Amino acid sequence: MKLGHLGISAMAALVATVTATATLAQNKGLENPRSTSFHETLEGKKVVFLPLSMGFDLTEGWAARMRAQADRLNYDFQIRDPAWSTDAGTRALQSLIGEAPDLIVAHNPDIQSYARLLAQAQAKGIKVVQINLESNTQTDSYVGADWTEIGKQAAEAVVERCGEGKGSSNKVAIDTGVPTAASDVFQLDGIYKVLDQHPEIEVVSQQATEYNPEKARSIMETVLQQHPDLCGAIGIWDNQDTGTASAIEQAGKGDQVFLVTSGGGNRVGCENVENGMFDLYISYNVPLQGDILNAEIARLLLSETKAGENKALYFNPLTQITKDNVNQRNCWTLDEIR
Amino acid sequence: MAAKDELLALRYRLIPDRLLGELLTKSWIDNVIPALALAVTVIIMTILIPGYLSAGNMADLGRQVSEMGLIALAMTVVILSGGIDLSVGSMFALCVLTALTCMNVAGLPIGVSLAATLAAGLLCGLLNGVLIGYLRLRAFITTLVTLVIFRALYDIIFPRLASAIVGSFPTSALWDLIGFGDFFGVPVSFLIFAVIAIVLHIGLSRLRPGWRLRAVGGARRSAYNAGINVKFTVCMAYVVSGLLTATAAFLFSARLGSTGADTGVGLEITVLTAVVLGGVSLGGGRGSVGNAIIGTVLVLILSNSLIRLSMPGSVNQLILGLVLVAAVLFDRKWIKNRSKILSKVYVSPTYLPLRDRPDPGDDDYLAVNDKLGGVELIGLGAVEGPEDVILDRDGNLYTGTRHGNIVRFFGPDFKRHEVFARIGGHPLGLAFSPDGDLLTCVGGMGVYRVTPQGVVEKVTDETNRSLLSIIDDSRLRLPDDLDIAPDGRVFFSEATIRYDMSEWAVDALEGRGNGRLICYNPHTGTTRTVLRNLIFPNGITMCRDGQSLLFAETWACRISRYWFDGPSKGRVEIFMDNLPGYPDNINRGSNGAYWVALLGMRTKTFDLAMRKPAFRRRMAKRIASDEWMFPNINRGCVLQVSEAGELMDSYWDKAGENHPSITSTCEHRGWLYLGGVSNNRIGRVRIENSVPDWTIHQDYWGER
Amino acid sequence: MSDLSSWIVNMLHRRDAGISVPAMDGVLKPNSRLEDATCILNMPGIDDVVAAGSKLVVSAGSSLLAFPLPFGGGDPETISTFEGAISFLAVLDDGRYAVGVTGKGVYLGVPGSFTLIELAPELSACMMDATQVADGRLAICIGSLRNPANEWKRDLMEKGRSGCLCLLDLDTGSSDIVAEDLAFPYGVAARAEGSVAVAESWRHRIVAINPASKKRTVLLEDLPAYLSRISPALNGGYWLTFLAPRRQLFEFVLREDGFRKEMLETVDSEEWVGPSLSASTRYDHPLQQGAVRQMGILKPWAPSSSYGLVVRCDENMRPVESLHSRADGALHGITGICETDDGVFAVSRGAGKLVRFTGDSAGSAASEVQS
Amino acid sequence: MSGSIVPEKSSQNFPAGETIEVSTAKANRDGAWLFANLAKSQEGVVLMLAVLAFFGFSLFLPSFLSPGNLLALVRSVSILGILALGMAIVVIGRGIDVSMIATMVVSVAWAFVLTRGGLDLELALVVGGLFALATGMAIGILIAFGEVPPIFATLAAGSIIYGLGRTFFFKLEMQNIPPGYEWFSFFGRAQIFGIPVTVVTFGVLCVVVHLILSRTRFGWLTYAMGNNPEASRITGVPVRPMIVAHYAVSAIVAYGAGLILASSTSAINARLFNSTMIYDILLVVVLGGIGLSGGHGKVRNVILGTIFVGILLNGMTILNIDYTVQNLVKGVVLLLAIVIDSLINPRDEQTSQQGDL
Repeated sequence: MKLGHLGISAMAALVATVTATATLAQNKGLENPRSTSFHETLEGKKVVFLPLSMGFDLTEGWAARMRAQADRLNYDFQIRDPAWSTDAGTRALQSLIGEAPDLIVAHNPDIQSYARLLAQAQAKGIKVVQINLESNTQTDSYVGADWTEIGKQAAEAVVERCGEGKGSSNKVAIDTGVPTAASDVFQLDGIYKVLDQHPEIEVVSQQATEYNPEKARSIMETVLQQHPDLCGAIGIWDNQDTGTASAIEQAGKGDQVFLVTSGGGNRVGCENVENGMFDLYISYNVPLQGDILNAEIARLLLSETKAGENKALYFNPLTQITKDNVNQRNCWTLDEIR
Repeated sequence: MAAKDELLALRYRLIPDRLLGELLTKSWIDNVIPALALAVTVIIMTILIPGYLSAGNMADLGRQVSEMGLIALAMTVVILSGGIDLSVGSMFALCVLTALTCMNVAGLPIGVSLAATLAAGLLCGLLNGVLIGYLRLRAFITTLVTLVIFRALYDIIFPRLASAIVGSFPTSALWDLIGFGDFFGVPVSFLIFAVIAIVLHIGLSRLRPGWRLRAVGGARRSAYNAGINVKFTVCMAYVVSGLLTATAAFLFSARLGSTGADTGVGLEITVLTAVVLGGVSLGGGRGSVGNAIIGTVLVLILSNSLIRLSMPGSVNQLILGLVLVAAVLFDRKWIKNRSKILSKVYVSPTYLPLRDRPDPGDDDYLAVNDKLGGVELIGLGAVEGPEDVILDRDGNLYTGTRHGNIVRFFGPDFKRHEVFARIGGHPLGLAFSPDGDLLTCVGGMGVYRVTPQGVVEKVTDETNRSLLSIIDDSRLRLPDDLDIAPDGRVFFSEATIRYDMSEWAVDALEGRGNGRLICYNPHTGTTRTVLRNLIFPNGITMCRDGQSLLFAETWACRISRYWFDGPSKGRVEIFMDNLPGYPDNINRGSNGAYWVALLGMRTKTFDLAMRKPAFRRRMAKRIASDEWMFPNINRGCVLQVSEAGELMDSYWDKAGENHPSITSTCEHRGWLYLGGVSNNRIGRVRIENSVPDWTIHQDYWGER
Repeated sequence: MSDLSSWIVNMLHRRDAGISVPAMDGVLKPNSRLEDATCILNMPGIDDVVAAGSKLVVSAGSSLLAFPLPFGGGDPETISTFEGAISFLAVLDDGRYAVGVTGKGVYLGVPGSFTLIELAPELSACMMDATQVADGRLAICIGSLRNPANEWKRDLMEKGRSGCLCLLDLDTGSSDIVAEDLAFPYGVAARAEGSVAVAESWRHRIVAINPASKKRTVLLEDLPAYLSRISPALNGGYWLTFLAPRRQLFEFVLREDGFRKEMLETVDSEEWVGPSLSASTRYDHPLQQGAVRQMGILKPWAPSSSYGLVVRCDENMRPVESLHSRADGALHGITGICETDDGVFAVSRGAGKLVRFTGDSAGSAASEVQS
Repeated sequence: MSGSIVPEKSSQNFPAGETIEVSTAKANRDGAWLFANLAKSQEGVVLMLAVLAFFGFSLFLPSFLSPGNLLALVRSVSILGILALGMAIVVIGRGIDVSMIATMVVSVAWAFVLTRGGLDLELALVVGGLFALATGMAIGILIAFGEVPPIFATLAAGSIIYGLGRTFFFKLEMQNIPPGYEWFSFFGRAQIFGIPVTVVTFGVLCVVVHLILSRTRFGWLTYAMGNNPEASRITGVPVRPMIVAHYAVSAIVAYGAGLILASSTSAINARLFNSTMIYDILLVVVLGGIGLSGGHGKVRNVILGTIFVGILLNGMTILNIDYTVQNLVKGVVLLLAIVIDSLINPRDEQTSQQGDL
């Protein structure tokens, strides 16, 4: 017995030594200097996100993604929340310029308000990425939807439905958000680019809802009473268009009125597609935007170029969601992307 | 025991309890709390946020303050008029729109644009003004409606111009200067704001319109009855508000060169918060430019810093809400209770040890007698409160009454009397100048001169203000007695700087050196305080050496001698100490003696109380003033004192019936005339061993 | 804010902030009836008065004086004198007098023949009043076991609680104490159901004490002045007399232990802050601000240290009428009272006067007096 | 045919129907007398305007007088009306509650969040209700015992409540009805005898509030407080508890309105708080003739105001006027109403109260 024990332990020792020597002899690969420098340069950088406001799917989604990367590459990521107030936003931006972080991710309330300040920021050497809503000044990078494209798609869909001889009529209503916001300015352009080729389509109402569903609701209610035979409606944003939709539902015209809206592809939006409140939902896929945003952030932080030296932009792909293709894959919830 | 008293004395010498009460009497105390709040916030933020006080940051703050501050001023003006203006936000938006349309769209010169913007503000303000001022609509609901209307206008016009506005940049150097420029780091917009603020402050606090505004806000009805044109004033308040808002809008547009759909939304609430936080109280009348600015800065700093600390916007809202509640709560309670607290803490007694009272029994001079028992009464019921009495060369008797007159009784029998002069305040000390003018200390007024023809003229009513006194001690509150030096200088005592004539007795409870000795120099016309911190300095009389004077410190029960001239100029030494009562006026008498009137007698219990300040403070706080323990001033006594300060004789009124309190004496041709501040009579008694034809006049100024 | 300030006040002072004295109002609304009462005898030291059959007997100093009843005016005759100050005077059912003499005890008998029942010195030092109870024994109020009767002011200032009620068996001379820790019981009167009403002066109240069960019940409290004696009224009620008024200042000093102790040690009792029997004529007696003579007059509502008050209560000790002599009056320090068919007689010890007046409810006799 | 429908429908739906009808009847009989009578109060003025507008529209707008449209009319404003009822109670008691919207959105949104968190909707709704009640009482206490002027107390309370909700209760402002509770949204869109539930609720609530104000001690005391707080306090009205009660009631009403709103739009959006809705409520109340100085005003005033606003909006809608322009008109009309009021019975310097805004 004892002997056996000895034997076993001896053998084990032998094996151990053999393997040890073997590993010593093995090739241990090369250190990748770029990886280390990548991590080193990013470490300790400061990125600040200035949204329209926190508390709705888009901003929360982007923030989640950006924070994730910040934690991964441990650079500092902060949020300044002006809570829908352009004034507070400008104040925040102004103090940011004083603070001079490495990079600002700006979400413009309209194409003008931040324009000058963003220019100032870049002049001070702060790199600026604009997300989804651009401003007059083009900055180091813009990531987000191509509103003109969304406009076109939406318009085409509506024309498809309410064009010559189709639908209850040719009447179409447009609910804009904030007239000076990029989403409106460019999307309207896109919409009309299409509609102009279809003179039969009659835009019976085009009113600003300030992203406010209640306002959207009452407007749509009004419109529906003015034009009971309304055929199509284009909304600028799913959050506000829940109001539009419910107005249509209440009027019992769910089937008659074809409602197109666009949004970040949040689960809530998808639910509304499922229960038939939205007929077409053009999603600019917030998680995707978030990832691209992250890539841009990393790129800019790494690049040697001065702020505002060369300006990039990327329009992310859009997905059209309808009752048929609505599913988990192209819808997301905050918890998933955290 | 002794050690304990030492400690007590020390504690009351070192800790100035009285300051608290004196602070509360100041009107500016209202602004102190918001200011403190501001300071605290700044400190906290500087700790929390690195580089918070950086020049750049301050410049930004300056820009923002200048915009919001102007609107806060607008709100303040309206609130001062007793109204409220909820429409500032929408007004602001409209004005911004005007400015931008002029600059960006129409491309007008900046001057024209400014004019247009102001015009827009003026119109909006005028609408409010006419509705509320002239049609007398309710401010709240009216401005609420105009808020909706202006906002609707904005919503209608804005989308039509939006793209045009954002489409183009105006090219105007001045425009950019206003927007971004600065002088030595101070933003231009802030300079503009500062100028406006200062002008407004002067207008509100120093000029008639401002006073009218406050009057209307404070008590509309009274203002109306006082003949102020209420309608016009109120209307103007709103017009001004409109103009200020327009100015703010102009600065705003210059800074951002753009406007959003939400411009000015909820601004009225932010501004209201700021203003109330600053200490402008609703219901009108109370508030200042300073308040508005403090509030604005506070709110801005708070909200900015919260964003800066990357708090969610909701937390921001939460905290601002809480702050507003706290502010209003405090404002209410403060207004309600300030006077209560004041009345509780103002009286602040201090430690005043007195040696054991000499017992009249063992001093035959002091022994209680009834020499005043048979006092002849003059003008019984005809005079009230003859504090001092004096006779002129012709033997006519003069005295002051609490009705504010100087009454003259015609000698030798003093049956007839007339009102010699009407002063207006209660004349206390009296003295004749060599040329026959009658000088008098008037309670609450100052020192006045009455010519033999009865013409009243002011001698002086103020002295140099001392630096470290919270109370404004440049005014004379309670001048008590005076005397005239050979060279014509007038030395007079002010009994206390903390209490008025009506409540002079409360000073007894304090027993602190609240009084002072003041000198008026007719040659230079200046008045200067010569001795401070005297314990109720009362009577004054010139010594015969022409270089010194005697003054009595009532609650300290002592008489001191002060040299105002000669070799030992400035020296003060005790002349008589530990008197049996409370000395009032001192006057010269025949045979080189002095008469000292004791307005009341010391009691062992009160002496004990004087050694127990805490006891007295509690007494003052807890029981009605009528019930306060008090020296026995129902019993008067007169002492005759030699040049060297020894006691020569004493005159008592045993029963205290005939002549209760004695505050002054005057010897004249063998008679001693007695005055008493709480009497309705003048007393007169024969003096044994006096010089029959002695009068003060010859004693002072020699024979004519 | 108010809460804050009150909190501060509480922090600064251990006790509650407000000091109040019951206002003289309602039935006790001040008047000048006592002041206007007709003075029938002027004698310093006069202390108590009782009606004994056909005599109105008055005690002053060490002697008893008597007027014949019905009252015809004139001067009283001295009927007997004792070696020591008379502390109380009571008439028994069998017509005998019970006379308390300070330091001795109780003398029993009729003028001319008195027999002494000795009492322990601590008891006899401060006898205040006595009355005969149902079982024939004599209920005697001992104001204080610590201070003699003439030191009542000290007892008050020491917050004296050492008084007691003792029952004296007139036959055996044995005495037993039925109630202790009384705050200076000054007056006593028999009640219908066998208990006695005792005026607990320093506690400004009247308690009913049942000699048998020793049970105490408060009959009347929160009086605005310090009680002295009680005597039955003809129509079943009681007459209460009052020694001196309560004042905020006195109550305050009573709370201020430090000050009070030092005052007791270092100051002569005449100069103390506190109640007194008569307006002091001394120049060194402290004043209260409201008592300063203005324009030669002392306001009747001035906070004086002495006051004259007589109150009549019904059989349930509810006050029904009151007579006053206010601050500007002289008839202060009432210590004795008795109602007879021809008027009510009250003793003002402060003024040394015996006065006669008629109560509201006095019968036909009263009207005769008026005429 | 349509003519016959008007009175019947209106009398069925809202008590004010009679008032309108009767007064119009009078109008036909003796216009001058009626004018003299009505012109005494702002209420009368508004009433006349309403009647004028009503007849004007029914004459010139063919589609106006259709039952469907009239329903839509009332329906579009009934939420407003419900909130206005709550506000009215507070205003009559000489207060004002601008925190209603905040209470409404936060309590309802929280209920939804709780449900999404796994709680039963029923239970969650109870919790929401309790929260609303708590906030109401807190505000009441602040005003009653803290003596803070109502406008500021509620102003601040509004942002506090909203801040609380956004910070602690829910992240997203937009809260859909949790899936699996269709009955809830159904309830919002349902109809009783062809009348939308919202309208019915409004009607019922009107009756209830009317009874409370006119038949109960609570109601009488409320008027007393509004008329003269000092006097009522002295005469023993429990002013402070009453104030607390008022704000509690308004909070609960706000919560109810929120539920109906949510169920009809199948979602609640917290951003309503930033909208001008609260002003609209005040407009309805004041327009109806309930003075902000308190002490007078009845349910019929609220109904009047609501209906008038409804008529205006609806008419303008049919006239194809922009939403923004409608706001303008709304404002101008209200302004006219109060101007006319002040012209008819002007305030005198001697009688106007100090510091009442």
